[in-house]
Amino acid sequence: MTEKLSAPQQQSLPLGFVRGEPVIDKPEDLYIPPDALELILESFSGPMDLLLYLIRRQKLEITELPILPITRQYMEYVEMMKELKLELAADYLVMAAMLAEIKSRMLLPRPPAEDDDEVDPRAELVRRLQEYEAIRTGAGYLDEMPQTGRDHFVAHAATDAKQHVQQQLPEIALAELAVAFAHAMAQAELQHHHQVQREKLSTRERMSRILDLLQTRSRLRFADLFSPEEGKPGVVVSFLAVLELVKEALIDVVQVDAFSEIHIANRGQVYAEASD
Amino acid sequence: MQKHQIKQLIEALLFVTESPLSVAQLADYLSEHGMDASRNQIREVLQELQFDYQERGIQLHQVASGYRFQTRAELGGIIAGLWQEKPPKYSQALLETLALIAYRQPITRGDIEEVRGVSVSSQIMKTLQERGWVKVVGHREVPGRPQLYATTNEFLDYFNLQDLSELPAIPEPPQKASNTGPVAQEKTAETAPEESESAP
Amino acid sequence: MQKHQIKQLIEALLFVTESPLSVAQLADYLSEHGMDASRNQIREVLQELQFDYQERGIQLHQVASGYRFQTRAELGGIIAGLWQEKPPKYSQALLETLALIAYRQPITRGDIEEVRGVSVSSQIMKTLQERGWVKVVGHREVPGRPQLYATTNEFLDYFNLQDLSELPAIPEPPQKASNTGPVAQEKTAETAPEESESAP
Repeated sequence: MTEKLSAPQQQSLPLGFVRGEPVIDKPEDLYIPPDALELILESFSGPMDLLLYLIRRQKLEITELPILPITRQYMEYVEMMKELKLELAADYLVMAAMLAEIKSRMLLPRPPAEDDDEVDPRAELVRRLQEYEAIRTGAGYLDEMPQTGRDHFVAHAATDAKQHVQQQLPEIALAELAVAFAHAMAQAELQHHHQVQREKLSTRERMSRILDLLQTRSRLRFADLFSPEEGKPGVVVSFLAVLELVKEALIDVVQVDAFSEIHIANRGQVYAEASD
Repeated sequence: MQKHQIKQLIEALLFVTESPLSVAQLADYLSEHGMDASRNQIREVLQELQFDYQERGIQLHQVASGYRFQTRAELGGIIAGLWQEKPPKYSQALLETLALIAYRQPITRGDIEEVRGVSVSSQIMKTLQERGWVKVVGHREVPGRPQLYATTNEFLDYFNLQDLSELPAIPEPPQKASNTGPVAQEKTAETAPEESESAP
Repeated sequence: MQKHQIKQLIEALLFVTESPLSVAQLADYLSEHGMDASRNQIREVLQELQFDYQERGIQLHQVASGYRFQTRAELGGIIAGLWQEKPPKYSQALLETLALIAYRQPITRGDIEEVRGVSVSSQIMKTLQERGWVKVVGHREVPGRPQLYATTNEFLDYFNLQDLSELPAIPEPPQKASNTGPVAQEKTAETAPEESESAP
């Protein structure tokens, strides 16, 4: 028995694993060298595992559960666990109580009349053992199944695609712009207590356009600001824009001689040709 | 885009994504990028790819959450040697808990404890959830509303399965012998003796 | 081990390692695992693999530190979509600045600051100019010659406008619509215009 313990690698169905090493067999009787006992007891995954082992050792079917000898053996294991003060003993005690109960029921004489209806007191335990055994089998299947990172590996390839990722620019809806303007203006009114005038947008746009033209050409002929295709409204808008630009001191209107051509230029440019 | 280009693209996508890609995900990706390929066309491409790689060192495999390329099964043992760390070896307790959740889902912690006869260690449940193999899918409407656990697609992916029906069969749970309804194990063990018919 | 198995193994190894593998690394690995393949044989296998993958979505490339599989160059643009992030949102400050430039152009930074009551960050002006929506159209001839900002044609194009007159009418600020404004400040805002135009 001792040698089986010290040489646990012999081929047989492993009962469990102790620190990663398979435990192939348990001692045939209850003599266990003290230093090995803890390892043996810990190799059971629970009271059901121990019970199953005890039944299997007698080469019996679960349904034949020999309650008397099994209970005796089980209790002896549990006693050893208690001596070792193994924490896992608690779960084993619950099972011990159940076995004791079944044993006591089986020892009681049964009234003959109720014999047919009487459920075998072992039935519930047998059911649980069968279910546990099924699950133990399932656990074995899982262990044997091909596993990622153990039996096969996911294949990956490198890619240069990340360098093609472009920074997406935020989107704005037109309505958001209007709301933002309204909000800014409402804030302004709160702060400044004055009404902000709302000029016709087309005038302001034309103002921008004239200033933009003056960026590239230092002066413009007044007449060039008007294009006949725009019709009367266009002429009016351009004229208002020029007036507004003059009013805001953004441009100068220059006429060298009476009735000569009128030019407009950036403010200051008339006097100093420097521009930036 | 030509069909062979769509095939190249699908192939490349499968190799660069972290997780497997489903037909639906591929279809979405293609249509978002202005390529129209029906799901059937995509399936056809995947079949072609599976065929193309049949004899190669890697193969296109379908798992629960989609398709992925993985190394040929026979090579696993040799390739595992590439890494210093050995692949994890799971304890009997963890495997039994996982098997219970996989085969008997949805299942409560109490159910697991009843079958295994031991209290379920929180560490094991934590490990299973951290690995993404197990998740809470609801509550059983009994006092205490215990959580019901089930396995995930990641579980199936890890074990190389497409769905639970591919798990090797184990015996069905045997019928309860006596009273119906789940009885807590402690109750059966501790209080039953006083109440049961065994009292004369 | 057969030659085709060595080829499968090399192929699989190239797909599972993080970094490229050199001929020397492959040779070492094979000999460590009891397979003898000369460097020339390995080179031959690599050439074969390069040929096999020529028309596929991924290809075997030689880079400085060895060989690796990578996605076909032409697919980069489409595959990039996998990592494409959703565009961020512009701040309220930027929106208001842009709105002021759009509705009140030409306008200086000082004008914007006066309306908004806070200084305009250079970052915002830079963003708006980089986006091509805003440009400098001149200077106001006052001390400091502040730049005058206006919107561009790109701005109109982006918002699908023919000209600025198509900008939507300013919605009434919501506070003004209801008479029962709960905040005292709102009253100030409503009555302010009546007091005077030249107050500040």
